[in-house]
Parts: sequence; structure tokens; C-alpha cells
Amino acid sequence: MQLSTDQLLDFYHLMVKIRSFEETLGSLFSKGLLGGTSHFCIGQEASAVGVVQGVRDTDWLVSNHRGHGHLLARRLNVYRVMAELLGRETGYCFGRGGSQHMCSMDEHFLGTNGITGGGIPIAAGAALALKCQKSDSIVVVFFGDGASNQGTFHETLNIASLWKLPIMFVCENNLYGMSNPVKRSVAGGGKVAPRAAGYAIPAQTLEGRDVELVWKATREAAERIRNGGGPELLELMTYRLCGHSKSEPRVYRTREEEDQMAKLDPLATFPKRLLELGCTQEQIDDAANSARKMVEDATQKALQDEPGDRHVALSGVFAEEEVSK
Amino acid sequence: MQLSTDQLLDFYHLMVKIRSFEETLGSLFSKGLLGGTSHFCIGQEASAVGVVQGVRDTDWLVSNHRGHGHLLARRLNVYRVMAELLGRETGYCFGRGGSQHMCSMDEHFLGTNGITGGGIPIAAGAALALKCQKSDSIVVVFFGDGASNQGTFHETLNIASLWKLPIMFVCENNLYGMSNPVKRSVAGGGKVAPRAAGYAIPAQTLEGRDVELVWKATREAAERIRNGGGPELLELMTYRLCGHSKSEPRVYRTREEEDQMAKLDPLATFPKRLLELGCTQEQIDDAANSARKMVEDATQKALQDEPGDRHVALSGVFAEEEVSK
Amino acid sequence: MREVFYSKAVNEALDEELSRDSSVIMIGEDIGCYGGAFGVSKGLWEKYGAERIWETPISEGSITGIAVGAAMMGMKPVLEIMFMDFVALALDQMMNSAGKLHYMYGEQVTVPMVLRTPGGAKGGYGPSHSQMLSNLFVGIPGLKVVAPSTPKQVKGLLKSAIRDPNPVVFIENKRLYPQKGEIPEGEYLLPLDKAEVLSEGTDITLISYSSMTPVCLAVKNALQPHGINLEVVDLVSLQPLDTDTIFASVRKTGRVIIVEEACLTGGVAGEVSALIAEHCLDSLEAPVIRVGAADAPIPSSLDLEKFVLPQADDIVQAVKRIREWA
Amino acid sequence: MREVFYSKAVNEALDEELSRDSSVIMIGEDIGCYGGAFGVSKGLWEKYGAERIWETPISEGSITGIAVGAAMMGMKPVLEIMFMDFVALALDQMMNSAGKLHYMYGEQVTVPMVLRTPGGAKGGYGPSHSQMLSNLFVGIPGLKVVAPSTPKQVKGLLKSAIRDPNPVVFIENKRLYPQKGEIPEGEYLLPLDKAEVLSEGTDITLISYSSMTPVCLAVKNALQPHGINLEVVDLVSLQPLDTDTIFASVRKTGRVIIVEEACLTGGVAGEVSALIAEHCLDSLEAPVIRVGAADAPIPSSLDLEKFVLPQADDIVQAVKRIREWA
Ligand SMILES: Cc1ncc(C[n+]2csc(CCOP(=O)(O)OP(=O)(O)O)c2C)c(N)n1
Ligand SMILES: Cc1ncc(C[n+]2csc(CCOP(=O)(O)OP(=O)(O)O)c2C)c(N)n1
Ligand SMILES: [Mg+2]
Ligand SMILES: [Mg+2]
Repeated sequence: MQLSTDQLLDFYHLMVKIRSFEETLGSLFSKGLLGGTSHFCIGQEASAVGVVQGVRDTDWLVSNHRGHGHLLARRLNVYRVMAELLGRETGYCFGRGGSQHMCSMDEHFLGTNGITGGGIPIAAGAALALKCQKSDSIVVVFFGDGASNQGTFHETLNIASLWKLPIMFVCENNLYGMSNPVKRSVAGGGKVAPRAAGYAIPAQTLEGRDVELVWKATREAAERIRNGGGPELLELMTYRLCGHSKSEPRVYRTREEEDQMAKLDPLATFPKRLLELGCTQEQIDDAANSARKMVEDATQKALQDEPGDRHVALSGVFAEEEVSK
Repeated sequence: MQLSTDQLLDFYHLMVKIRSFEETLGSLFSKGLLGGTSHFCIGQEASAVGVVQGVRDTDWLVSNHRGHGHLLARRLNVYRVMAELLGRETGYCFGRGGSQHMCSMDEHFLGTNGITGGGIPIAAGAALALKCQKSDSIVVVFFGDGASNQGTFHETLNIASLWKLPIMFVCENNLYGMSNPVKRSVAGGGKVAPRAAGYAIPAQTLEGRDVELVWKATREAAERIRNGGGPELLELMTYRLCGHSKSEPRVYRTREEEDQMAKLDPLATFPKRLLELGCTQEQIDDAANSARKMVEDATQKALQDEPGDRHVALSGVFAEEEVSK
Repeated sequence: MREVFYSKAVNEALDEELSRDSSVIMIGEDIGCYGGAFGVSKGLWEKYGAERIWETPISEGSITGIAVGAAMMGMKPVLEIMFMDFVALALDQMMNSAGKLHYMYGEQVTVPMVLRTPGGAKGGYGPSHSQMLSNLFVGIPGLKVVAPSTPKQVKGLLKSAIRDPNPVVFIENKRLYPQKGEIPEGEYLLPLDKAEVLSEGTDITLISYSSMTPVCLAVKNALQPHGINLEVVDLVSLQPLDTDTIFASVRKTGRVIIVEEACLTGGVAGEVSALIAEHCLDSLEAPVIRVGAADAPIPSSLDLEKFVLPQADDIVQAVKRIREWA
Repeated sequence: MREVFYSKAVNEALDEELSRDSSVIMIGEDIGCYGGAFGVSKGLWEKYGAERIWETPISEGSITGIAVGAAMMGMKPVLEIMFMDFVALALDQMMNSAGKLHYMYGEQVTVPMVLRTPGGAKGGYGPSHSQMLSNLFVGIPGLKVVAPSTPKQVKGLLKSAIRDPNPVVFIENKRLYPQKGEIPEGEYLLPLDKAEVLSEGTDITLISYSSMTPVCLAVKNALQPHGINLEVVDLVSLQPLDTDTIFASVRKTGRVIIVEEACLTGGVAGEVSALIAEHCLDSLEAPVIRVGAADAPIPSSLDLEKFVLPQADDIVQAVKRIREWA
């Protein structure tokens, strides 16, 4: 199966939307309009879009702390995502969750997660449910190189393999977990994929900034998983072209390294590729401009909204009793 | 380096001592003289003796819930081990610890541990201390196939590799974690050693019922580790010729399998090997009889002892303040 | 009514719920042919098969997360943690996921899971296999916590816990498993948020839960002939606490002793006492006394264990002290 | 005396102890060149090098066990858990190893480690990055727990904690890090088991710790002009609780409000209240009131967060209520 230029332009549109969303957040932070913290995925847009677009809309996604790309690649409503980040009641979770705790069941998005490695077993549990329910959906779980050092990674991969769960493990390896470089955190050279062999889980390491490649590998893996082949792992090599959270000074790496990596920025390289594939500059600009406009409109709209009141803050801890069932 | 027949007879002596100790416990249980529970290592004596005798007496040991073999292979005082199990004040830990929580710092034995997988990071911490202290001792940590599914296994192997800690990971793979067969608990075929590759840790799977083989492999690995080569993993294939704890009915496996495995019982095979190597039957019998006698005497002596009083029960929660230092 | 063991009552509840609702599954270690470390799930694997009874590797952290994820997707997982001492490994997922998801994900998901685990000492199991850790869960928003003391309670409550749309920590007790009691014929459910006055009295209220409840009842019986009339209130639910029932008893007797197997410091008894100090101060005729385990690990030696864990005599002494109060 | 930030006071304590005792090492995530998530360890890695400052992968469970093992062998590890919300992952090793080893291994080993972690909300960090989980540790035998509220306390106590032969849970606070206060010149140590009467008063005792202490002091200042004279007692040590100081204040004022950032239910305030109900009943002129966070996750929205976390006004309201009591 080949990607049409329409699809590719759409991918580009999504990628620009993500970038623009993150940049908008950055400026909201500097204007003091945003509380807490947030982890931007600037530079990692291709892995988000390639994976999320590579599976079905009815496949379930589990994300981590760096989830805005995943949310937007699944086409959640930008305005409601922004409202959530701004702590407005109109956000997906009434402002209770914010960046790291956002969910949209309608869009089969099982949530971002603030505990590094916390989403991995949850995703396997969701996959277990799908298996019990004889669904033909699968689960995709995103996590970072850093998260692959958590015990949950190990325990869950083992169980997913034993139980042949319909789950795709997607490691976005951006070479750092916060300030810690993979060479000093992932033993044996900084790659996560080799660990999968210990659980008899097929794994590949791919260039994660190539959205087409990611899309294709995801599609193929998803079908194998859907057909009962058991879990697989994709390691997508990428780089965050920004600080770990908000605007930290990145003392743990050099500006030279960053400059080198900036050359691989998918938002810089992909337009060239689109031209090669026959898209016009106008189409490309349109895709980008419409994305930016959506983010801008969404932001303006969300900024008008009100935060929740005391009731929103204090209710909803427990679900109501089931009347019987 | 070759083992002399004296050494081999000594190994046999230790193995019989362990077997006899476990059998004695069994009969104390059935007589109602022992409280709680206990995990016997009947059938696994060779891996305990081979490993413990393969390192220096000044190397540190960390054990798990099935630790009597490790304790006795390190030549702890049988009487005080028995007293500990019997809950007497003369036990190594005043009866506070019992089977799963026994320690002897004098013998460089850092303790048995009741939490599956709990000893693994503790051992790495001890190895870190040795590294900081520029000691030439190493740490050996014992754990089972089941424990290799805990998150601590993964996290600790990763860190040990990154930090090149002087630690030997010894997995006694006895094919079951309680009732769970390795085929259904250790993905990819039930072997633990292949997991080590994910952390760039050298690993070998060996016949764990061959005390000479285990001794040799341990010695060699220990020297590499001592010389700064970083952690290694030994997987010792073995079988527990008894229930998981006390006398459970072993519904999870067949009597046929057990009969097959009984043929590999190191206490049945090793005497033949000793004869081949030129030991006399009398020497062999002496080694065994003296071991049994030691256990019997120790047991009789320990049975006379008193348990601790209220003070022993309620004191010692906190260490006294250091006066300054 | 018929007499069954506490362990059998748990087994029946599991069996009935597995049979009535195909979304109920079990997850845990050695819960297959072995039937669970305490035999509680015996026969269920044979009856419902490996598609319903998910026997896991030793991975408490992740199997808890797996239960959470399955629950979010409409299953009703019943997770077994073999000994309550091991719940520390499950705590992150219980606290940071199970208890929070419904709220923080804007009520889009529920987490209808049950974490079953046996707390308390069985006698000689030692420091890592004997703790009553109810206190770890009672401060966590979003979790319900129950700790039944009788076969009747445990069956009716487990069935309710499985049907509840919220995560429930279900504390069983090793010492109670082999105790017998009457349970109703046929199906019944009990409410998760109600305490039970197990024996009425007028002089002093003994409040307890789990294994200490039968001990309190025994103390009541022992002191009755001496003209001391104790009321025994079983908390049953630790989160939420049934303050109506608790306060009513305190207002009646004016004297309260709270008994638990957990350590004295930082326990559920402290919470109950604080609630009483805030809401029933006027009714108190004597200080609120707590009886619990010493603040020490639980030693392996059976003899030492007795000094650390609360004994019937400790309750008797507390009764004496509280009666002496003017 | 000189004025320093709370975070700087922590940094000085670490620096001084690293320099005086080569067995002191640090273990934690991003504590190297990054200087820790809140900048507390800035400069130490450059000064002491990677042989003293052990920057780890994200593996809270095992790095805690590693600290335990190193401590058993004579090192004095200072472990940093980046946010207190993540301590659940460290709990097994703290509870089943650190707190028990000295006792259960027959006093052959000590575990002189410190687990440093910032609790509490910083504003908008949301449900998994804002909790004050003091209650998780206060019920665990063998652990000391301190929660300093001032730069002076935090420095003197951290130094004592590092030198203490027992495991110490050292609760810092994100909201306090950027607060300034005076500390003595030169080296000083503070005792781990003492509360501090920060401001004397006669009418009502406010008991608090960590971030709520400055809030209580502010409330005192705000109400002083209205003729209400509050005494502010900072618990400082949560395990053991300094009952002498607490009880003395309660006996003086007869009215107590206990304030903490943790959830109301199951918190340290409950333990303190229970102790008062047991030992100072006669002195109480009014019920013991607790002010704490609502029993809910802490929402991300800054506006919602205010409704969940205890605010100065909640204390003022409690003061009003307690004064109305006859
Ligand atoms: C249990 C836990 N430990 C630590 C953190 C703090 N933290 C948040 S993100 C992060 C780095 C994660 O690295 P990685 O998994 O590679 O993802 P990336 O940030 O690079 O996308 C850390 C240490 C956390 N949120 N949860
Ligand atoms: C955290 C934890 N989970 C479960 C148990 C109960 N348990 C004790 S030993 C054991 C099996 C361990 O299997 P393995 O590591 O293979 O060691 P073996 O018993 O075979 O020697 C289990 C499940 C425990 N003690 N601790
Ligand atoms: Mg990363
Ligand atoms: Mg095994």
C-alpha cells in the first residue's frame, strides 16, 4: 500500500499542527498564561504522526508525559486539548488532568501518563481486555528510552509475549531521558530494541524522523499483531529539538549536537520530500498554514473559556454505584 | 586449577549437610516443632555449593527465600542457623528473622530475603559500596527463574552493567516459580540467560547439578568480575526435588517428571563421580555421615535453647544514634 | 444458613461472579491449578479456564497496571496479591492510576477492579509475610477499602466489590481463612460502606476489623461474667468509614477502644480516633485508647511474634484502664 | 546568621556532608550536571565527580534497593526521588528492607540512608506530581521521617539525617525551595526528633509541618490584630512525633487545629489527633480540628487546585469554628 500525496500532505499538516501547538504553549508559558509544566515534542512529530496514522482509528493509544503529538496525531479536538492545558472546564478532562493526564475515550485515546513507565502495563491490560473481548483492535503504547529502564517495561514485555497480547510497543528514542543520555542509561549502547529479544518479541530500530518509513513499519506490524502474531516493538530514533520541559537550559548537551540534529528536523526535511513526490509549494504551504490557523483559533477560543468551579474540583473522585447489572 | 579429592569430598560433605538439614526441617514441621513456613532446596545442593565454594570467603553473598543451601555452603554455624529457624534467641538473628530473613555479617552473608526479586538491587548496592571502597571483593546474588520476571531484575542488571559493578548474578533455574512453570513465566522458552544480552552482560546457562562445572564457571567468572570486567550472569539449571514450601502436593507437575528428575539428583550422581575420581566408598560415607551428625547434633542443641523475651521482640527497631563520627 | 470457612466464602463469591458476568476475570500468581497460596481460588481455573483465570509471572507492579488497563476497557479484573506485604510493589499503580483515573480523566473511564490480598500474621511467617498494611491504602483518594471479618461479610462484600465501578482494595486475612461462620443460602450482596455492630453492649465500645474482630468478641464473652458489657463494632469498610455507626456507638457508651492488627502508629485506628475527637468529644467519658501491633517488624519466632502483635490480653488491659477513668 | 533559599540550604547540607565523609554518596535521577529537577544538587557533581554522585536511569524501585545495599555495607547513600509521587515505586524497598533490616537481621547491619524527596504541590503540576505522601511512611516501623519547613531546619536536619544510623525519609517541599530564611553561620546539626514552637501563643495551637507551616504563621499574623493569639507548632519530625512538645502546647491552649497538605483522611494529622485524644483529653476545650487536602487527586488546573489543597482561609475558618465552641 502506497501513500497518496493527499495523505502525505495530511501528515505534514498534522506535523505542523503539533509543532505549532507546542510553540504556542511555549509562548503561553512565557506570558504566564499557563501553569505547571509541559513536555514538548518539537522534533518528534514524525514518529507521532507516522505511528498514529499507521494504525486504525479504532486501535487504542496509550501515551506518556510527552503526549501532545500523540493526541493531535489522533486528531483530538485541538481546542479541547488546549483548553485542558489551560485548565479550562471545556478541556477533555475538565482541566483536572492537564498535559500529562489527558484522555479521550471517544477517540480511543486511553490517556497520557505522568509516571515514567506507568502506561506500559496499562496498555497491556487494555490489550488483554481486547483479547478477552475478541476484538480485532490493537493497543499502541508510546514510551521513551528512559522509560525502558523501568521495571514495568520488563515485566510487561514478558507478560505480553507469554500471553500473545495485541500490543505494539513504540519506543521514541530521543537519546535522552530528561538530562540522561542513553549511553549512560540504556546499557549496551543506548538502543532499546535489542532488549526485546529477551522476551522473543520481534523488534526493529528505525529512523523515527521519516514519517513514511514509520507509517509503513507501523502498518505492517499492526497487521501482524492484529492477526494474532503477538506483540512487537518499534524503536523510533528521534531527537527533541527543545528542552525536556518548558524552557530548561539543556546543560547536558552541546549546541553543536543540537545544530547537527536540527538538520534532521522532520519539519525541515519533509517539505522537500513532498516537493520531490510532486506536491506543489502551494499545497505544502496550505497544509502548514491551515494547521497553524487551527491552533491559533483553538487557542484564542480556549483562552476565553472559564475554569471549573468548586464542584468540578471536588466531585468525580468515585464513580456512581452501578444500579445493578 | 583443579579440584583435589579432598575438596570434592568436602563439597559432597556440604551437599549432604544441606540435604540433611532440609530433611530435618521437614520432620520438625511434621512434628509441629517449627512455625511458619520454609522453602527447601532439596535437589539444588550442587548449585549452592558450587557457587559459594567457587568464590572467596570474603566475597559477599545475597540470597533469596530458598537460602538454606547458600547459608550452609558458606559454612555458617549449623546450630545457629537451626536455632534461628526454631525461633531461638541463639539464632543468627535472635529468632527475629527466621528462614527468609537471616544474615551473618561475620561470614559475609548479607542475608536471605522474603521478597521475590528484593535481594537483587540490594546486592548491586553492596557491589556499589565495594566499588566505592575500592575493595577487591565481589558480590554474588542468588535468585530464581521466577524472580527474573520482577522489575528489579531488569532495572538492576541495566544499572550493574552501566556502572560495571563487581557482581555476579546467579539464577537457579529450577523450572518453576512456586507452581508456575518457566514455559509460562519466562517468555521465549523459559531461559533467563538470553535476557542478559539486552544489557550487554555476559551470560551462560549451565547444568546446575554438576558441582564441579558450577564451581569452575563461578571461579572463572568471579576472577573476571574481580578484575573489573563488570557483571556476569550464570544460569544454573536445576530442579527442586520437593514442594515449593513445606509439604505442598505439587499438583502443577507430574510424578513422572519428578521421577525423571530424581535420576539427576546431585546427591545420587555425585558419589559415583567421586568413586570414578578415586575416592573410596569409606571416604564418601564418612563425608556424608559426619555431615548428618553435625546436623543432628546442631538440631538437638538448638532445640534446648530458649526463645527471646519481650525485650528481644520489642527492641532493636532503631539503631542507636552515632555519637558523632 | 450454612456454615462455611472464610476461605470458601471467598471462593464462592469469586465463582458466582465469574459465572454471572463474563467480564469478570482473575489475575494473579499461582491462582491456576495451585488454587492460590491459601487455596482460595481452588477449582476456578479448572472451571473457567485460562481465558478467565490469568496466572501471571511474579511481577506485582505490572500485573496491577494490567488490571487497571483491563478495567478501563470494561473488564472487571480481580487481582490477587499473594501476601499483603507485597502490595508495596503494586502501590504505584493503585495510587497513581487506579485511584485517580476516573477523576483525572474527566470521568470518561471507570476502574472497576478489585485488589484482593490477605493481610495479617498467620503465625511464624516473619517480617515480610505477616503485615496488616491497611494504612497504606486508607489515605489514597479514589480507592475503597474493605476488610471483612466473617465468612458472611467476605462473601457478600466481595461480590459487591467486584460489581462496584470503583477500584476496591479487599483485605482478607490469613488467620481468618480457616475460621467458620454462617452464611445465607443463595445469592446476597452487602454494602461496601457499612460498619456492623456485631454485638451490642452498653459500657465500652470496641472498634475493630479483620482478624481482631473475633478477638474482640472473645474478650467481650470473657468479660461479660464480670459484669462488663462491651459493644463490638466491626468497621468492615475502612474507606469510607461508616461514621454514623461509629459515632452512634461512641455516643452510647462514651468509652472507646480501637483495636487493629496494624502497627499502632499511623494506622486506621488513628483515623477513627481523630474522627471521634472531632465529632464526639462531648460524649467521651475517657480518652480514646488504641490497641495495635508494636511499631516493630513482625518477628519470625512464634514466641517473639506474640509480643509484637496485639493479643486478647492487651484488649483486656485497655478495658481495665478505660474503666478506671473517672 | 545569613539568608538563604531553602533549596540552597539543602545544597549546603549535601555539600558539607559529602566533603566531611567520603562514605556519603548521592544516588538519583538527573542529579548530575542537571543539578536535580529542582536544582538542589547543582554544582555537586562538578565538585565531587561521578564516583560520589551516582546518576541513575529511571528505575526508582531498584535505585532504592541499591541505596539500601550500599548502606548495609557502610556507605551513607543519599537517595533522591525526584517527586514524592514516585515514592510508591520505592516503597517496597523502604518498607520491606530499609525499615526492617536492622531489626530482623539481628542488629548486625544498619541502614544509614536518606531518601530525600520533594512533596507537595508547586502549582499546576497535576495529579501525579503534587502529592504530599507523608502518610505512606509514618506507619512503617524502622523509618524516621522528617519534614522541615525552614532553611534553617532543612540544613541542620539533613546533616543529622545523613549521619543517623537509621533510614530517614526526608521530605522537602517544592513550594518551600524558593523561600528564604536565616540560617546560622558555620556548621550546625539539629535533632531529628524534636518539634519546634515557631511562634508562641495562648488561645489556640496550630500544628503543622512542611509547606503549611509558613501558611499557619501567616494566619497567625493576620489574626493577631483581631485579638486572636495563635501558637504555631511545627512538627518537623513526623516519626517519631515529639509528643512532649505537642502535648505541652495542647495543655496550654486547650484548642488544637492540625494542618497538613496531605489528604485529610489517613494523614499524619489523624495520628497527632489520636495521640491528643488519648493523652490530653482532659485539657481539650474543643474538638480537635484537622485541615488538609480534600480526599481527591490534585487537579492540574491552577483554579481547581485551590479548591482541593488547604488554603489559609480554611485555617481561618477552622479558627472561627473552634473559638465558637463553648
Ligand atoms: C516514575 C517517574 N520517574 C521520574 C519521572 C520524571 N521524569 C519525567 S519524564 C522523564 C524522562 C523520561 O525520559 P524518556 O522516557 O526517554 O522520555 P522523553 O522525556 O525523552 O520523551 C523523567 C525522568 C517521572 N515522571 N516518573
Ligand atoms: C514479591 C513477592 N511475590 C511473591 C512471593 C511469593 N513467592 C515466594 S517464592 C515464589 C516463587 C519464586 O520462584 P523462583 O524465583 O523461581 O524461586 P524458587 O522458589 O523456584 O527457588 C513466590 C511466588 C514473594 N515472596 N514475594
Ligand atoms: Mg527520551
Ligand atoms: Mg524457580
